[in-house]
Amino acid sequence: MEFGLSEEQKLLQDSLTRFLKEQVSLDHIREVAAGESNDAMAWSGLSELGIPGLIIPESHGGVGLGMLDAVVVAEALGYHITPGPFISTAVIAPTMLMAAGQTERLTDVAAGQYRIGVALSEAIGSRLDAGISVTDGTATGKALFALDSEADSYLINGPDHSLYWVDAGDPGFSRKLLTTIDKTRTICELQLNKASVQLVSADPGVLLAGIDAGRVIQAADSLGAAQCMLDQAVAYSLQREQFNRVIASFQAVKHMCAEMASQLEPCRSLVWYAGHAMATASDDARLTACHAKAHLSEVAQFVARTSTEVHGGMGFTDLVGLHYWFKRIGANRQLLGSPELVREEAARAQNLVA
Amino acid sequence: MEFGLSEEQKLLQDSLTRFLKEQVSLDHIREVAAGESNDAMAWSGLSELGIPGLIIPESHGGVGLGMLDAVVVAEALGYHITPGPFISTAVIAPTMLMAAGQTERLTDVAAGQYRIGVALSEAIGSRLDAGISVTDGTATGKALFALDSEADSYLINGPDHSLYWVDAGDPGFSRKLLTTIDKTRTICELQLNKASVQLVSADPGVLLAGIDAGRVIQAADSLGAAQCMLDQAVAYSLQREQFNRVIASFQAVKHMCAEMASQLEPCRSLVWYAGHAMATASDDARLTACHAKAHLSEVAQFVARTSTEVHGGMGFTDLVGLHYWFKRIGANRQLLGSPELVREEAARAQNLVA
Amino acid sequence: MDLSFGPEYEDFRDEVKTFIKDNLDDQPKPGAGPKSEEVRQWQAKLIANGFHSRTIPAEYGGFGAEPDIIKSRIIAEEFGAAQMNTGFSGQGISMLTPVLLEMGTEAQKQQFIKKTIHGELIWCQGYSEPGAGSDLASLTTRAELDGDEWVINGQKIWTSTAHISDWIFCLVRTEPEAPKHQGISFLLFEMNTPGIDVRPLVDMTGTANFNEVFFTDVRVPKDQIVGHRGQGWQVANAILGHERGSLAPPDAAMARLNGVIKLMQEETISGERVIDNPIFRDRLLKLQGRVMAMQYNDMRLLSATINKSQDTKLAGMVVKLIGTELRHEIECLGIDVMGEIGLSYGDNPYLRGNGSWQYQYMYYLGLIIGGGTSQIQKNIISERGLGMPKEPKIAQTGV
Amino acid sequence: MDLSFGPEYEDFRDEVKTFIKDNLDDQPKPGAGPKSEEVRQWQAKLIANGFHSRTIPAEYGGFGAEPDIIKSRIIAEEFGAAQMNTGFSGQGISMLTPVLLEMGTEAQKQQFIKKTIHGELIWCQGYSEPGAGSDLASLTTRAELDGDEWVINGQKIWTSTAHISDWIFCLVRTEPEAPKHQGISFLLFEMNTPGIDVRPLVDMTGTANFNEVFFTDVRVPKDQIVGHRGQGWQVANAILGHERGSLAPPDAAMARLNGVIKLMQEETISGERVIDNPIFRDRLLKLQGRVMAMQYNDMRLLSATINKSQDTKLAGMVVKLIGTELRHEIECLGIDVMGEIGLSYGDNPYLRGNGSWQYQYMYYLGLIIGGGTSQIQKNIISERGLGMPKEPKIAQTGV
Repeated sequence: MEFGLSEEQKLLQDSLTRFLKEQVSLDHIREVAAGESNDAMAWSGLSELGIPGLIIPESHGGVGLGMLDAVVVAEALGYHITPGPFISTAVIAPTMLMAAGQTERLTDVAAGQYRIGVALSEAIGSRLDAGISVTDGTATGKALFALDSEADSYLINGPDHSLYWVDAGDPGFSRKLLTTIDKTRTICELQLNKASVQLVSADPGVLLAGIDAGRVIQAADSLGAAQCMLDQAVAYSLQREQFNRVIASFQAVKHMCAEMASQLEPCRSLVWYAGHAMATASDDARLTACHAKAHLSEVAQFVARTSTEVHGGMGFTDLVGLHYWFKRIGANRQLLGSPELVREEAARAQNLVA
Repeated sequence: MEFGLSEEQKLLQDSLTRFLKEQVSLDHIREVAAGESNDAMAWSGLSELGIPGLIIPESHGGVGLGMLDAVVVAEALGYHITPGPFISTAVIAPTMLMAAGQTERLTDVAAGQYRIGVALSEAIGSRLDAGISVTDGTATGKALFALDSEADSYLINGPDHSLYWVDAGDPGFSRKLLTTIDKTRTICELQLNKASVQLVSADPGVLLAGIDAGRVIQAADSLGAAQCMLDQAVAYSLQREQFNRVIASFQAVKHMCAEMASQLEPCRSLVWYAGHAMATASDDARLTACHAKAHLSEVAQFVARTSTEVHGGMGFTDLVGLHYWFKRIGANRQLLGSPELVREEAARAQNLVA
Repeated sequence: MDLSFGPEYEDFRDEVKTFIKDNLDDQPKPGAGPKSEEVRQWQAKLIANGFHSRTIPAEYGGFGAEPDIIKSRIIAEEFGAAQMNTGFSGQGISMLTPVLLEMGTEAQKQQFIKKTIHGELIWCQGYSEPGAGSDLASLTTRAELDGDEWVINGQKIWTSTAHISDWIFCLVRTEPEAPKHQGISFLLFEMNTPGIDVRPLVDMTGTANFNEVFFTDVRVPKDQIVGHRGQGWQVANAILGHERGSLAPPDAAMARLNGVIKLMQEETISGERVIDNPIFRDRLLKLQGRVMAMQYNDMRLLSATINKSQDTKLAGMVVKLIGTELRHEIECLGIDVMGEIGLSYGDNPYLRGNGSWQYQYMYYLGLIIGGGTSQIQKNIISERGLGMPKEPKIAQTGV
Repeated sequence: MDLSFGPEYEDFRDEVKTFIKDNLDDQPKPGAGPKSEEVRQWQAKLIANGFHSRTIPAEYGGFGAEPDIIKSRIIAEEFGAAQMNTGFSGQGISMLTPVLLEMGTEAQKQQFIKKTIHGELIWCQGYSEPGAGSDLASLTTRAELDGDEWVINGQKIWTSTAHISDWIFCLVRTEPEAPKHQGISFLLFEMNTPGIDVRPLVDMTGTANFNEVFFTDVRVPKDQIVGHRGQGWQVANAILGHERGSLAPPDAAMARLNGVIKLMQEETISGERVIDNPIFRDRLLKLQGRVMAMQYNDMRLLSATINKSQDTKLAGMVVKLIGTELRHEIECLGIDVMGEIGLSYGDNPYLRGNGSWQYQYMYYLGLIIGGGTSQIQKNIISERGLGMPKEPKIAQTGV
């Protein structure tokens, strides 16, 4: 019996963290946020480490690991608010394609040479009446909040929770970057005008597997980002002096940090378990994916705010850059379903809704 | 322009408080809770002060004051968790009877010689399928959670938000005390078996006026009780020493008290305004009654818990008796609609519900 | 309780309304610069009619009326309802002018007040420093007397209008040997003095709402001091309290909450209006009750400025703490009901309310911290409001 | 990650199940007194089969197995699932026995352990005092040596089984001149010693869950001390940590939460099941996510007792703080979904769950405070968990 990370998983986390510490500095985040750089540098470095193919079978050039490993990676990426399409290209898309048995492009994905974006928002709660209709192999309509504005192709939620594939080079395809508060990852709107699409699967289970995987990864990302904000708060409080004392010696500051730690620490187990449940196709995989996503949305928001408060005015400025973490956490809260909607799905998953 | 209590209202509060301090001691509360005494002593003392007739017109032997005065009284009664049927006999029943123009028994009420209980729960949210049906001047069924188990008669919610009057001496009438956590006031179940009833009003507005008035009074009662718990917490923290300091000097304890005060102090204005709005039949009387009730339910609960925590283990014991306040606040939260239900009514009152 | 202002005030309200109606078209056009002729004339007209600088004595360029908080409120209400231009604001007007009236020399009053209220002098405030936030009195920017001049070195932060200001009122340490509260002086000097470097301070909203200001051998005439040497802390504190409550006015919170209602009625999730989602609606209603409580609390405070016998000490102390928290939560609900749309920022075509939801959500987190953090507010409430003891003196430094 | 216990343990689980099946009918009848023959025989059988006192050496009356936390858990799970009588519990078994094993003399081990685990000696714990709660080390109950006897005077509180105990293990001040942590001794004595007065302490639930114990010239043989004079604080602390996490086990929280679900499915408001009210349902789901997190946190802690390389320091520290809070909130939801019915207590005919909702709601508020208040827990988490400094020493007393 072992609830925790294996030695291999710890090694993976360590090597990844070494890379991120060196390459994905706050200065780099600033450049990306300012539009002076993009996610290509981080993504190519991650590709060298095999991250895009993490859960892709070795037979397709991947590393052949599972969702818990992806969680471990996401936690580290979130800690360093790493730019790039990990969640879509490396997790959601392979999960859905493997579930649908459509594995032909996975080798390119694993090599880091092909990015697949995903557009699943309409399956969760359609805004502005977005959605696509499909006739005779062509699709028309729009999909909002697609993850990754630089992808080579997209998997799109179609009618009745079906899943379609569209190439970004198709003449009937266009996309528009949607600027958000979080500059470390991109979302966009897809517009299809009789674009050629390919049916990936008509089984709603395929789509749901992708959403579940995405939610677990978001939860892990928020866990990592929140952990970093907590660590930064403690470190700052230990060096910042007011009233001739480090502020870490004030009970109010101590208790703010203790509350962050108390709420965050059990989240680690929840997120790990959700990854494990999905990796082992456990009956409660769906339920725990929902809870991981919803609960981390709330806890990470609390940590983001409280850490900022511990930093005082400095936390509000761009000088320490804390806000990049704050915004990453904020984006994770809203994407793939805000907590209220996701909890309602969790209720449905256990037949609590009439 | 004057937002606050008038000199007369302050005098009323002062004289009432003097009486309560002397007569309604913690020892007396203990006796009542233990069943060794009942609310007769407090009620007869309050009757001498004219409290039962507070809002009854002078033409009927009352004092002829309004709902804001009743709020002032309720705040003081709540502060001292005074036993007795003030809310039902002195406020809800007269409000409804005056609205219906049925004033014949008000003189006896004003004299403190006649108690009218109220059974309105089924109008808010019926539990256990309770409710009465009326045929040819007789009623059958049961009404749960009627306020005051010692009343001489009851006003009962009937079909379609009508209001009926039943005499406690009627052969078809029986009642059963429902023991609750709060021993300072009584609730009971009314069972009607072809009991003679008298229609007070078929106008739902009459019933709603009674519910609104009751809610404002509950809010004021909780305000007073919570204020007392805050005062007790501060006083206790100033004398209790741990680690060679009064615990009031610990920032954690200071901030707990500051949070109680910060949440509670604006409630005073909300409750006063709700009383004023009802007294002046303002358009927002219904909305503010709902908000006063719901908001005070939440804030007073927070104060009740936090004050207990400041008291440490002593707060949990019967030795300081703090729990009588805790339970009074708990009862106010549930009676006449728990906060979730009441907020939904507030939403309806401003047409926010489809 | 009497919530009407009475006939005298209703007459006054009519006067204000008439002025507004008659002058709606004379307002400066949007975008008119602060030093433009039309803006100056408008400012002069507002003062001449008592709608700005109402209680500043006429000899210093004001309207010279007796203080009347209700008239001030009526003006604010009517100008607000009509979205009428209310003239110049800023820290020179809200903070320095009262200081000068109370503690300035006659020469200083003559020199500064009229020009300030007429918008001819724009001021910034130099209080906070990177190392002196909650513990403001530990500030280290120093001024040493060299002949007839102060020589100033150090750094200020959170200086909101430094880049457009003509002058600064500034706290500096002049008596380094004195206890920290007694070694500070309150100086006034021009922002174009050599040695001043203003650098914009970008915050989490992406905007430079504030600046850092660096002083290197800045030379300032000796007499540009308000009060005596070492008296600066008292001078500043005479008005610091004014700032706090005004950071979170409940009427503005209610306006934003009504904006959330509108959002909830307009936005849909899978075709269902958000307002019809009971969970979001309950969050809304919870906030509405809390905002209402703060609105009536505000009326109580207003009333107490007229009737001094009302005890509203605590009611006033909690406004900043609760008000900023409430705003942060209201803006958060605004974001949440929009779901992914709520993430929009910058040039996103689905931006709602011109991006104000995200902006204010972050800005109010800044205000939870600024102007006395929530932790400092709780210290104040417990100590001055509830009579609990101050933090005990420590025997040795923290760690 | 591997959540199965493996074949060896599945075999063990089968053994436990077999024992349970074979002995279901031999359990003591409900209401059998603690000193009755059937209870004693049952206890002896549990020990003989390794289902109680499993790791206590056989020479002191235990089963003498190696510690194996998974086997212990399997026993707890299977006994729990079958609602099988688990034998004696109490502070003598959970707290004193480990102390004696670690710090008692051979004579003390011989004298006490076997009888204690067999239920022949019932113990109570004398630690807290009215003036020594969070600051336990400031306790003032004193013991003075008079010839060969300690003479004890003072008062204890929160002594949960004092009225039915044979003996007490008690912290007393024996060296009044020493620093407070170094002046305490750990004494053992009989509760029927003259001079001991036990008074029930009624709490907010209306039950006397605890007692006060008064000592007036209580004379105790000199050698009834564990460890040396002045060493009592270390003796007690060797085991104090054990108590905390166990106050709020997450599996029990989940069981209660499932009870709320059942309530919500059964209770109706105007004919609508409460579970169909989205606002209550969302409160439920929020709690469910938090309880799940604590359940997996618990599995992580269990796993870390096997695999020492896992770092779970913080995960263990937060259990008491979060667990008691969660229970309080779960019970509150149980009350809220019942509306007025939720107020029922005592002989109310509409009582649900035998009154447990209100009882536990209050009892868990007591546990938020007891066993180290939430404020003390946060101190510990920030200091020992996050490396933040201790409260600085103060120069003078508070006020």
